[in-house]
Amino acid sequence: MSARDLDWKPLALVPLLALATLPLVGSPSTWLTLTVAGLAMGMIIFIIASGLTLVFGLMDVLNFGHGVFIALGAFVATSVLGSMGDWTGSSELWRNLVAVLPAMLVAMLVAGAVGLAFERFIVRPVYGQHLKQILITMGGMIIGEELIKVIWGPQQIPLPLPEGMKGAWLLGDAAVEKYRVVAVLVGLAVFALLAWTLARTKVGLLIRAGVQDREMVESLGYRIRRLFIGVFVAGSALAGLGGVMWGLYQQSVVPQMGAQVNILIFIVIIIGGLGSTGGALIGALLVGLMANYTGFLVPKAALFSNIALMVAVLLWRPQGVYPVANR
Amino acid sequence: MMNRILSGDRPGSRVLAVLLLAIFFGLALAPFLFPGIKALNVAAKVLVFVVLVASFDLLLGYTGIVSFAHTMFFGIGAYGIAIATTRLGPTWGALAVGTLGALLLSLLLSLAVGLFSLRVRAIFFAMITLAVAAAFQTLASQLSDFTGGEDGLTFRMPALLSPSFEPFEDDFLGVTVDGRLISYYLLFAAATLLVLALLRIVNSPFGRVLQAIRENEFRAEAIGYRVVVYRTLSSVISALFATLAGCMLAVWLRYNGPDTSLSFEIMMDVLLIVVIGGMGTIYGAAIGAVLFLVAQSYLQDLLRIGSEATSGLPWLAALLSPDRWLLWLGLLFVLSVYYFPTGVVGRLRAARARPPA
Amino acid sequence: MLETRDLSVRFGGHVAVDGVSCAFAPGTLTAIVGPNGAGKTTYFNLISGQLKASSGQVLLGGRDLSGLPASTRTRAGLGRAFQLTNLFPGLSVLENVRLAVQATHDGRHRRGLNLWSVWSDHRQLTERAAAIVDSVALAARRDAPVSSLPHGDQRKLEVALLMALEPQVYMFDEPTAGMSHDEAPVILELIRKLKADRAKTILLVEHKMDVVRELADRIIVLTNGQLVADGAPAEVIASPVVQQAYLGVRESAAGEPA
Amino acid sequence: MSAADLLLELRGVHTHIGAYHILHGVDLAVPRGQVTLLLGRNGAGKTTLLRTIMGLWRASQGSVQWQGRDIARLATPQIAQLGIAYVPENMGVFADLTVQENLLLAARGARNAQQIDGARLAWIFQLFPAVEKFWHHPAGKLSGGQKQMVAVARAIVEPRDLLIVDEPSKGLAPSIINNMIDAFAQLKAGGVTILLVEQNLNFAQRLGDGVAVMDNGRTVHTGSMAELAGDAALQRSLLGLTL
Amino acid sequence: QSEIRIAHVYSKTGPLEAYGKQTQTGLMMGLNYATGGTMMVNGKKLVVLEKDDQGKPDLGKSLLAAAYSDDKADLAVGPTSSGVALAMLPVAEEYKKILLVEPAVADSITGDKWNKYIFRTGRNSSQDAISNAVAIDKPGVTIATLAQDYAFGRDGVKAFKDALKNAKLVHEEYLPTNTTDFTAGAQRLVDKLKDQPGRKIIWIVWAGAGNPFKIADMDLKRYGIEIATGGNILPAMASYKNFPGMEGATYYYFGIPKNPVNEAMVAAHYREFKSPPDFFTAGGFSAAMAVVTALKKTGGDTKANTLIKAMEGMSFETPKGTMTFRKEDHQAMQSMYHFKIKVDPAFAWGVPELVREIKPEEMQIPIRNQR
Ligand SMILES: Nc1ncnc2c1ncn2[C@@H]1O[C@H](COP(=O)(O)OP(=O)(O)OP(=O)(O)O)[C@@H](O)[C@H]1O
Ligand SMILES: Nc1ncnc2c1ncn2[C@@H]1O[C@H](COP(=O)(O)OP(=O)(O)OP(=O)(O)O)[C@@H](O)[C@H]1O
Ligand SMILES: [Mg+2]
Ligand SMILES: [Mg+2]
Repeated sequence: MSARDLDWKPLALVPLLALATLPLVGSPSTWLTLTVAGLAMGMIIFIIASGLTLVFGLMDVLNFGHGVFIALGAFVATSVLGSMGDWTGSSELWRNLVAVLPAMLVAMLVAGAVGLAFERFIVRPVYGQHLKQILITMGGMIIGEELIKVIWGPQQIPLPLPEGMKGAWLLGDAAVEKYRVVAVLVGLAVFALLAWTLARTKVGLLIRAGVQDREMVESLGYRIRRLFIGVFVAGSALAGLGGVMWGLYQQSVVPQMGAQVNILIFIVIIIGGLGSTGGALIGALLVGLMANYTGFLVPKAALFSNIALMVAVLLWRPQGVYPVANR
Repeated sequence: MMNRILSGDRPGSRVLAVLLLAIFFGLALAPFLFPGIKALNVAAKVLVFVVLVASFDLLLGYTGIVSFAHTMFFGIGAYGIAIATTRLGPTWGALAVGTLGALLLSLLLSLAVGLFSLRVRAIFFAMITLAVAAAFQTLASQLSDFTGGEDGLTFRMPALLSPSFEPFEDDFLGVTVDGRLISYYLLFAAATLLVLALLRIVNSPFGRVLQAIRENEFRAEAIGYRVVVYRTLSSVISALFATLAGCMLAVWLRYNGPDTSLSFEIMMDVLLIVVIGGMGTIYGAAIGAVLFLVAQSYLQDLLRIGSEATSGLPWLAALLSPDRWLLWLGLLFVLSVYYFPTGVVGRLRAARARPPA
Repeated sequence: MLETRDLSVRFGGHVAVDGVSCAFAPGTLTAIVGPNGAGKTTYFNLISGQLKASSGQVLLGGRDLSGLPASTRTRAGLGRAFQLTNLFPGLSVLENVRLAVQATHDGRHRRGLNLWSVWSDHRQLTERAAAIVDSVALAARRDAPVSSLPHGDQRKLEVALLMALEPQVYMFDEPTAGMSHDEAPVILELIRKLKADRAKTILLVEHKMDVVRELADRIIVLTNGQLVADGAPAEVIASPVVQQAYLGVRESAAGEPA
Repeated sequence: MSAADLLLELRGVHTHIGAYHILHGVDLAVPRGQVTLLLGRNGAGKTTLLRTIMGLWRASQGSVQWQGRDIARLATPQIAQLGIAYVPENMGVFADLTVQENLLLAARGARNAQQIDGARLAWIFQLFPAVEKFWHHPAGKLSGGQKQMVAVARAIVEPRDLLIVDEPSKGLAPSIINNMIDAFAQLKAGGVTILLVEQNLNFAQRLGDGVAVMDNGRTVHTGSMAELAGDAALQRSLLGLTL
Repeated sequence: QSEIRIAHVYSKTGPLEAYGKQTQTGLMMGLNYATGGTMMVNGKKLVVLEKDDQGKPDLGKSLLAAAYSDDKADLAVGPTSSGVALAMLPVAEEYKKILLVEPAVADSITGDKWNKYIFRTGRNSSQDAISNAVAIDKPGVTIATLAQDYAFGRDGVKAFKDALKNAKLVHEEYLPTNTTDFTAGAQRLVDKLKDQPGRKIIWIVWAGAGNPFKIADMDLKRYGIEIATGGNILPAMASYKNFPGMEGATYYYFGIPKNPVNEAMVAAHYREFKSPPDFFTAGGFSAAMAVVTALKKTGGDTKANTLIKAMEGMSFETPKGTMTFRKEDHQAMQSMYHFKIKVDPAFAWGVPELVREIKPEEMQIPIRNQR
């Protein structure tokens, strides 16, 4: 998709949804709080789903074990941040960032490294076979979760937010949590990086081609296997980053946290259309907003808001909003 | 004669035939061969899962539809019995009402799901059913007035099937004849009939069309088969059988709750059993269910022995700890994909079919 | 009698088949020729229902088939083979053909909607299928899974499926493409036999002009989705449209790259 | 012919697919700068042979020599990087990708469409007008013949030493076949070696220098095209027809 | 028979693994303590059989049956989750053996699903809710509740509401159990509370995934809204550090009860694990104390009817002081603790400081079973 024929309709969906709910919510400050919180939540969801746009969207690997990298990232963060109490305890934001950035980096490194092994032993034998992917990655997920329990124990571990990121800024009557602003910035950075890489290099193209006909890509002289490994590792590392963000948001981590977000992130990718970073972003924002609006207007329905959203989008565009890969 | 009962679908391998016979007689004589409540519970669970998995095989192995909503129908069956007996008391009438009501609901739901499956592509459909199943589970725990919520429902069976029913003074071959034993044989009879019926269905002209659709839906339509009709029928039939499996479960457990019959975990178990056993074979369901459930039920006991034996090596002992049994289950998932890509049945049949080198 | 009236389909701005009206009488073999991308396969897709027409009608024996799904049209008597091989790869050759045979016969198995009888009991289906497999010279490969067949054999099976359907209208889309020179005659012989049965309508898309010349009773020419010529073979082949646009009787060859 | 003139040479190649033994010791010599034709009936093993050269099937025995170096154990990408372009029997067109993207992938040096060699592209457009016409369309939507054109275009979008093509003429209109013959002739003139499987003997006859005929997984005849073309008895015995 | 076999059915694995393990630790420590380290009562050895219900009701049910029947267990303790407990109740009745429920909390265990073989040392939801009500129920206080939208949450709120005498309850907010973003719910709570006079409290009862305390990040202070909640396990109380001064009532915190049993348990736990005992450790310990006290009373007789007679109305010492099995529904009556959170850098969690012990007599815990 080039700028030439940019498809603006899905882009309009987000503001449209927001505006449509304004009269329903009534109070503008409440609406603002909900909207900002929803958008920021969407960004967090986007970060945890971004790895899956690569792994599921582009590489066509139905990785049910993706969540385990999210959990792994979060647990690594507890260890890293736990050892930097001075920095997280300070209420100066820059000191907090000095603590959080290495935590993110280490989490990404560890998740990426484990991703490498995961690709080799779990995913490689089953490229192109969805059913087996489901089973074997579920197995990988279970193993990963259990290993996390062996290393960190089965109990919940607190992951307190650094002091400087606690609390909220006030916009008139509306409160905007500081952490959500941080999340928005991180999310935008991830988005920019992903979108740039996929648009500016042949990587995306090669992966899509490789999914359709691996032999042909190899016959053209590309080492598709290495590329697949690289992309899988990148996806896992992003999941690790997502885990840090999610863990900090929840302020505690449990080994099951990966499994808990699995369905959510699959929904985001499907709404977005396979392989599309922009679509995933829109999907995530819609999910985040929708959860808040329905949560405020009809809390009972909030449970099903994601599914309703997904079904509605699929009825409109059966392939998701911006399908890149045509599967 | 045998051929007719099996609908002409012979095991196709001597080892497989022996295995199947062993399973059949093992289950038929389980109360006598394997004394104890635990063993009987495992045997009963095998019976329920054979039906459940075989019904899923119809959908997955024969029609090629990946659906995660299969446990939904299983749950409907179990809840049908649970709710009916809770409301109407432990009577045969309640069992009938529960079963029929559940079948009806499954019919309607599977019709809807089946029709929807044609609108979206396969992976999307799989993911949608995943979400739908999750939503259904939440719904079941939300409607707590009806379903008992998270806590589920505990209920009683008609006198003949309740454990306190003991018609004879004396034991029979060392086994007390009680309602539990009668329930077991009711399950056994039901499982046998249902599996044979499924075998018949997959070996009918209809079953062959399903396979054709799995192989190439587009071409099946082009040679004159209305794919919508066949797919929907297949979804409905498999849902109905799953519902009956759910009823069997409820009769045996006299309890039902969202985790018991609706959880994603059960769905994964079912998937794994299909794959271990061999997709698109029906027989695989029996083999897989026995292998998996026995492994699952006794894994912790096995690990306990293992971890005690290795207590000198703390790391190994930690991994072999019975608390980490899921780790080994996960490994089973992985290894079964590695070593049984076509399942036990596929393996055995291939061994037979391979020309001498 | 098969007839299309003003049949058109557009993909976005591109009109792939553009108002084609044509009738095909039983007992004749009509060859459809035209450059690559002229719309021949698309025309077939519109007739057999793989594609929905943007406008126009398809009639068979006076019955309007427009809007009906492909399976219904097949049951109504339209049969086709595909240009790009399109089979049931995991099933054996015999089973492939049997499925097609089953799709046509009413008998006891009710076209596959019979859930309760045992498949292997329908012996006459198997016999019929085996005969068809023989007729396309695949008998030796009868139990091989289709995915292991060489390309040429898959093309033969493609034809076998069409034969098994026993339709009123046969549509062949380049049946011999990729078939070797001692195999192609088998298929051409089958088509010739069909022609002898005066009740059948046969449509043939073919790029090999010697085949067309030999088999066709009539040729129609499509270019850019439009019917541009229709008539007896010799006459059409000699026409300038065909000579230039299709056969490529050219003035100059393309230049070499720098 | 001296060994130095051989670009590719196969000796006693055996190939198994799963449990099946398909190639039973094939010998084949592909001289540099010539068009070598591979003929044979359906199921003779032609496609299997080409796939073995590309490393898509593994030779279980025998050697595949590229300019005297054994490449039988190399991975497919490495083999391709030696300077080989391959057009498979099923065309291998990426249906999801546009025609442009299909060609871009074959242009290993180019990072985007602008960097593809313009002159060469113009030449391709002239040979296969459909490639230009459907430049921005998903390749999967093209007609059978158009896909075949894309597949061949992809193989020649950058210069290669050896072009391996499996039945390029099937499904093509006569005028396009003429273009393709021209294209191959021009490539050959530019020093490119071509290994071609072809059923269309008219096509074969107009291009071929050397010929190898396969049957039942073996080469049963090798010689020059001219010799085969002039000997009707040989044709009948090998191919079951006369030219 | 020289052994007394006690089956402990609990979540050795599964989502409640961490809780279940605490119970097991407590149970073993308690048995040890109660028997003076001999593990013998009246010359009979106490044998504990561990059974892992994995948090699955159906599994718990069949394990209990197998324990009573195959393993000849004399009585059983457990399980961790209420759902499992409810499925297990009829099994005790069927086998006519005691099931001592610990720590499953659902009211209906000693309510309408109860049978005479069921005892419970753990607190029930009503005790939790009512003690919390007692702790924050003052005139002039306005309260809104935030709970999970399912039976557990709704029952808790109902019991809480019924126990309020002075405060005004203006809103009940129920959110789906899997809620992760609490903004919408918080916004509704704020809208309801912000214009109320006096002290304003959001009382939270929440168990499981999600962190409802995040609502504090929306700067509730500017409206003068406070948060209150019950106790929890130590890792979960880490987030209490954000709420110095928060009040509520808890079942147990190791620093609160002052009695020899608690001191012994804390000491033993530090000795063995270098850490204080937690919420559920105390429960397991209490269950052990109840079992041994009862067995001593019957002289080691494990017949169910004898035991029932001995246990009805029986008082026994626990880390929480004296508990008494109420005759009517076999629920152990026990103290709860009104606390106030203090932040102490020495601890990784917010430390609950005792405001006042709420004695069993102060709480009217309704009797809900039909005897
Ligand atoms: N689904 C589609 N979407 C868009 N364009 C299509 C689609 N199907 C076909 N076309 C276009 O319609 C034109 C006609 O294609 P068709 O396959 O009918 O050609 P054909 O005459 O059979 O050619 P060939 O001889 O190469 O098989 C082509 O240009 C093709 O690109
Ligand atoms: N995947 C496979 N599994 C088993 N056998 C195969 C497989 N692929 C090819 N074969 C067998 O190998 C033999 C040679 O096939 P190949 O495709 O090489 O023939 P070909 O000469 O290219 O024929 P055609 O002209 O029809 O393309 C055939 O007998 C075929 O059945
Ligand atoms: Mg065509
Ligand atoms: Mg070939």
